[in-house]
Amino acid sequence: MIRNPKDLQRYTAEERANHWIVGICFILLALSGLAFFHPAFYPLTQLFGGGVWARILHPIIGWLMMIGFVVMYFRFKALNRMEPADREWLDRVGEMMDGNDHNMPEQGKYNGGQKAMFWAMSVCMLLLFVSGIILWRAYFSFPVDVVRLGAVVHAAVAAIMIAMIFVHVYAALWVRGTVRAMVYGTVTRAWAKQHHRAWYRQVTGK
Amino acid sequence: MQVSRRQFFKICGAGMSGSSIALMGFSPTSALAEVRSYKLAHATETRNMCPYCSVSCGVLIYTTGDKSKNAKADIIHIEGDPDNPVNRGTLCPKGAGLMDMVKSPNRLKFPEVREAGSNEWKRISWDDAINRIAAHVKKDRDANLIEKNADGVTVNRWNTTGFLASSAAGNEAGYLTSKILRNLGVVALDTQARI
Amino acid sequence: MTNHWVDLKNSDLVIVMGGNAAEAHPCGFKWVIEAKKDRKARLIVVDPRFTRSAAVSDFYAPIRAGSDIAFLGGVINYLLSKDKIHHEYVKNYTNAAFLIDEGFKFEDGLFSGYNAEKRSYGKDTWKYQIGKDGFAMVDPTLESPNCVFQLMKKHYSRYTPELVSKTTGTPQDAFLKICEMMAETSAPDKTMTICYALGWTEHSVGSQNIRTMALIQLLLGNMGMAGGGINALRGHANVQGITDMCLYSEVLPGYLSAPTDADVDRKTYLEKRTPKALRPNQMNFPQNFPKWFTSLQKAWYGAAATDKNDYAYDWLPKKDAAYDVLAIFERMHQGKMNGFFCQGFNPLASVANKKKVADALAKLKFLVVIDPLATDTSEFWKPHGEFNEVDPTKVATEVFRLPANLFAEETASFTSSGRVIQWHWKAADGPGESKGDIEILAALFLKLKAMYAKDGGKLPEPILNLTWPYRIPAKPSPAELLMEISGKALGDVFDPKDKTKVIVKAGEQVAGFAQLRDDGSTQCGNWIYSGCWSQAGNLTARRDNSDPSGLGQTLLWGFAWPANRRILYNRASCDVSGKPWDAKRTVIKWTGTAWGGNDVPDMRPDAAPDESVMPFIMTPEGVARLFAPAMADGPFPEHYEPFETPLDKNPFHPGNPKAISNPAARVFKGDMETFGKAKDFPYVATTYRLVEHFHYWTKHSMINAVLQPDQFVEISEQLAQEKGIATGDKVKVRSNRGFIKAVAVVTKRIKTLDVDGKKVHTVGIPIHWGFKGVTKPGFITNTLTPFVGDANCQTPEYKAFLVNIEKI
Amino acid sequence: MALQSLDIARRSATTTPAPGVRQTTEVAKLIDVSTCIGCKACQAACMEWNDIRDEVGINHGVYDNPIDLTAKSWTVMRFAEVEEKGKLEWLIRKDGCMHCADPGCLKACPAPGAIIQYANGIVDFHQENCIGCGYCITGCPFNIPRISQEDSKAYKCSLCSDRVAVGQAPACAKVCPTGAIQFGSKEQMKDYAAKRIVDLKSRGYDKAGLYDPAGVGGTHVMYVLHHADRPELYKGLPNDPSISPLVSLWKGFAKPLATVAMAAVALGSLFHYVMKGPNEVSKELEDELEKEDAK
Repeated sequence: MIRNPKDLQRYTAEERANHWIVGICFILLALSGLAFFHPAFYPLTQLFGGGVWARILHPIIGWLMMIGFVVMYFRFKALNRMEPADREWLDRVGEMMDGNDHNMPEQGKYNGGQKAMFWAMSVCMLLLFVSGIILWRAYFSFPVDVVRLGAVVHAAVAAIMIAMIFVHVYAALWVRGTVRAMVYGTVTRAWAKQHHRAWYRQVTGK
Repeated sequence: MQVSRRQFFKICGAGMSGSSIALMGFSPTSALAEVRSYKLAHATETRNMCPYCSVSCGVLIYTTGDKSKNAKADIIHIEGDPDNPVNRGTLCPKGAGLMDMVKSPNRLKFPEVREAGSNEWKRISWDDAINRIAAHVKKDRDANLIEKNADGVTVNRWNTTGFLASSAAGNEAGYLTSKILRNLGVVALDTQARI
Repeated sequence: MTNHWVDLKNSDLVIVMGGNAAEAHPCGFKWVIEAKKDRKARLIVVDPRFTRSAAVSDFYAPIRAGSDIAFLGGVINYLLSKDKIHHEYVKNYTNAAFLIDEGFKFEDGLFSGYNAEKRSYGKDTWKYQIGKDGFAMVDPTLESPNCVFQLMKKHYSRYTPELVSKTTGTPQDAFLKICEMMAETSAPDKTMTICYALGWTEHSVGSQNIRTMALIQLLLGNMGMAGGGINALRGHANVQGITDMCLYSEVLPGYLSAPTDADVDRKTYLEKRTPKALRPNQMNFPQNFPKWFTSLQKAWYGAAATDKNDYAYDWLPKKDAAYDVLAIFERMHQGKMNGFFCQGFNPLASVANKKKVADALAKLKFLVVIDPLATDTSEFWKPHGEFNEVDPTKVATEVFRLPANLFAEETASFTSSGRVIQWHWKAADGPGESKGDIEILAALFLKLKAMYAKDGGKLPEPILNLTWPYRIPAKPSPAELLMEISGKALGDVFDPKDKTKVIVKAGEQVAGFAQLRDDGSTQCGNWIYSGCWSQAGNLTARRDNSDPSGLGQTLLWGFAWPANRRILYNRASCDVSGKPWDAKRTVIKWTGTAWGGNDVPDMRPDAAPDESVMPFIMTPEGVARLFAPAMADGPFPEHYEPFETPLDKNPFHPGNPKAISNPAARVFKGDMETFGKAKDFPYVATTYRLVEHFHYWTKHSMINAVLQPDQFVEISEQLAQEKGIATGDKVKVRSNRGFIKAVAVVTKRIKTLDVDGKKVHTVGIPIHWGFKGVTKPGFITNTLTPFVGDANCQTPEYKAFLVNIEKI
Repeated sequence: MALQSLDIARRSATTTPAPGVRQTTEVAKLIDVSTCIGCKACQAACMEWNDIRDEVGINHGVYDNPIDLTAKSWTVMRFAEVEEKGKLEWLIRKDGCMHCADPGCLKACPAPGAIIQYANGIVDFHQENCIGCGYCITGCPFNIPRISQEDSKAYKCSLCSDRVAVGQAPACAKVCPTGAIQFGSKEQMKDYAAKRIVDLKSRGYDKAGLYDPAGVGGTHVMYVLHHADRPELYKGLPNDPSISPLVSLWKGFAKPLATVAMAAVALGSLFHYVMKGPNEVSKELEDELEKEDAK
């Protein structure tokens, strides 16, 4: 069902499914990971059937997320190439945050912030994956010093990642009309024209 | 108020965890710590001795049950006897592993025979075993016991059947073995003590 | 042990040689550690390998396996030439002053009287000069060239440090350092103890290895002292008790030498065994032999033994030849035996030359194995891959396997190496249908008795008349048997000094061997155990571990034979006047009226010092023998090479091929050919136990299998390099009798020795594996060992033979 | 009332303090390496008492067996042949949990109550609470805990807490034939060690000393070493062990810091929204587009 035939298609069904697989995995991983990270969060393991299940499931979900993310990475890699306009956008991100986006440079499908987020997440994902493997005692055995480093990296990167995801989610909520892009796949023309004018012009030809 | 770095982090930690709990409505499950219960609490203790080397360490054997009629005594643990003046409760790795000797999968449980030329054991009853062995013994003794030597001296020896005696049997079994064998006329008799 | 386990803590210097106490007797070895901790004692280890004992020693020296007499003879030479001996002790308590027959000689490696044909000595010249008074002649100045002291000095003067080092491979400085440390204990208040075991006995010169050390201990005055003595660390839990019960052909219970064809009647038999004192006033304790023997006969035949029938003397079998385990297997191998019983004994694994043993067993009509475990011997006929290659269809032996009980399933007494008899109680039933040894033997005997009663047969009398006073005939109780062993009065026993005074009433248990009689009024199954179950009850079950002397004597714990004495020859711990050599470690002392103190005196209690009753009461001369004619291979120990030696000569007698190896050791026909030569088998092998295992038992115990799972051999880094072997490699070790395969442990703890100008490598071979067990299956180590024994007691030479080794 | 039969000092992944009013004696096991003969009686007694049987392995060309600690071998002997200046020493060390006063395992453990430190100093694993993550291994400066292949739980020496709780010595200490393992109050053990060190110095071991590393707050399993200056000679006994700085970082201030940071981002977003309002598409644009459509 299309709400308004004139709305613009921003994400295909595959892209949306892909995103949500990664997203759900991430939420589960964050919940179970936090449980191991700080005793205050340990009761979160109950969501998974207890501590042992949380420990068993966490790396398996991690694999799923990693696979999902790799696909997503190749889907969106090209669109996230940094350009001079993006840098300018990033320089002026303060104005944006302030709610004043009138003077922001014209943006393509993704703005500088989104692109930066994309690359930061890619790096974090890679680090989480590698350090996660190191920590996965059920199947791997690494020298204890490597494991210790892995533990710190995994925890630190996970914390950064969780913070970034907060920002990512908040940004989607804050910028009204965004969430539907990942839900229905479409955005309004006005939304596109306001936030991603270059992309708007490209898809509408105007 | 002076706050050291360590204290600062503690405060941060406590503050954060407190706030997180409040935020999320969770509280840690209380963990009950209990040591493994003492397995000998009601076991029966029997004073015995290690059967290996001749330091002859005292051991305490712990069995299940309280010697009541229907409770079968089963050895669950063996450790050194602290009263024994020689070992004072200590044991070597052999003594410390005694339970696995008593419970070895290679313990014999019933009499068996391997017939001439056969490639297998056959279970037999104690009666069959004793009867067959006694028949062998009597036949050989009656055939080969030497009553007098070439000089006509009474010697009464039987040297075609031999016996190697255990050095792990008790004095009583050893004495009885000696008493029986000498009086059957056995001279081909030796013990582990030799080697 | 002349002393006992706990007494090791009273020592100032502990020698571990010819044994590895830490490995084989860790709990006894604790008392060595205590001596180190509390007395500042030092520990010396001399061994071909740097052992677990060496790991906690103060000084270690390597030695070539089979050269101990050379080493110890060198020590004797050091002590005598540097005059580091305990003069008073040597003069009074040994036969140093005794004059020896003028004809006694030692020339070119052989003592006088050697018969090469028979490989034995005639001992006509190995004797004391006897004076007109019938006593042995002595020279208290020790200066006569024919006194034992001078003969000994001359004999060992050849054992120079240079020759010792050349023969043993022990560096000279290490040897001299040990001499110096030992010599310090010649001070009257210093003691040295020796812990030895099968590292000395399992040689063709085994008995003489021990005697050499005994000579040193006598020269240093360490016998009878707390913290001194000669301590054989024995093998099995009750090997001492079974030895005491004399389950071997040479002797009857209590070491009463067994009758032979020459002992035509009881009178002849007793006369030969009842010696006369060789010096005035001596106790000459063996003069009581008839009392012990008669009491044994009464125990066995009861009313059927009377003075009319020589107490049934004829019923005892007379021995015509050697029947030690090697001789038995030799006879079996020759097809001269039909039946064989193995009671808790695994000869296939534990007797030398496995192939010969297996071939011998295959010639039997029947074999009965009585054991708690499925032993290798019981399956000698069964193929177990390369570990036991055999065709069962070709083995006609009928094999019975009877399940016996283990210690935990029996009430019994065991005698420790320290001669302490201790009672233990049954904890649980054995598995399945298993039975105790007593019950099994009783069942067999009662069956035979019934058959002889019904059908008759050859010589039924001893079977039908054997006393069997047990309440449940099929199950004689351990208590009944120990009471029989300890002895009781059959009629009233009177005080020899006052014939009207009854000291034991008829039917009562005797208090000790002093109450035994040769008139049939007492019975005693084993005189040395006499008193262990007196009227006071079962003394072996006593559990009062109080130790008022602090010496660890614990006289109220169990019962030590003889007479509850804990340190043998303890009279020698005092000077002639009865004052202890070291008052801080008083074992006994003369109190003015009697001997007393912290042990049961090894002396007539009222023998005042001025009566000159000497401490070694079991010899007719009352003193210890530096010169011992009873030995088969020489009154003084002499170094001979093992039968398989890496050398082509005896460095002590390079010119005499007859004196390379022990000239008096027995070698069976055909066995000489099975000895390997150094050119084919260049490496010295020695076999031994590991702490994690007990012989061939614990390979059946899971815990022990985990601790030491897999067969290995040990070699030096040098040999490993020469043969291209890395640690963990699989190797094949061959002797002239067979091979084994094992993992190589390459270690710094075995060193290549420099012997007589040659590099000699040692291959260490632990013994514990076989084809039955829960450990990884392995080869039987005794596949490799030679079938030759010690000249005196025929203990096989497991500790020094030749092998070759290669990587596979 | 908790079920504990020993008083608890600390438990893993628990931020509130354990009941700490009762004062019990601090216990310790002292391993006098200079009197150890490496007989493995301690290994046997450990297996027997704790009802664990490891695999029957193979010989690796050394005396060590099992070759390493496992979930079923809580203690192993480690043999080192050291030859210096022509003198050979066979240094044999019983390896196993050191029961640190500041246990890295407990610090790293995420499962509440899986690791308990009792007031007497014993650090014990409670497998029913263990989730099998292996963080204890990561946290341990001595490389001791092992995860079982069978149940994925971590195991190690419990210092026979069940025996100590009823007043007995641990199985290994009781069994030790040469008395190389002693057990008592920590104070007694230090006194005993001092005597042993005097004896060793008199035998030429000038560097003899006690191994009770301060880096982990001291341990409740201590060693008397003849070469206390070089613990690494004893098959790699750590010279100056402490909880790895990485582990301290990870389970130390990273924990609150990261939690604060994450919370800050979350709260920051909330306040941003509240203060700045949503970022909506401007009305002008919408109107503009509507006009276009109307054309």
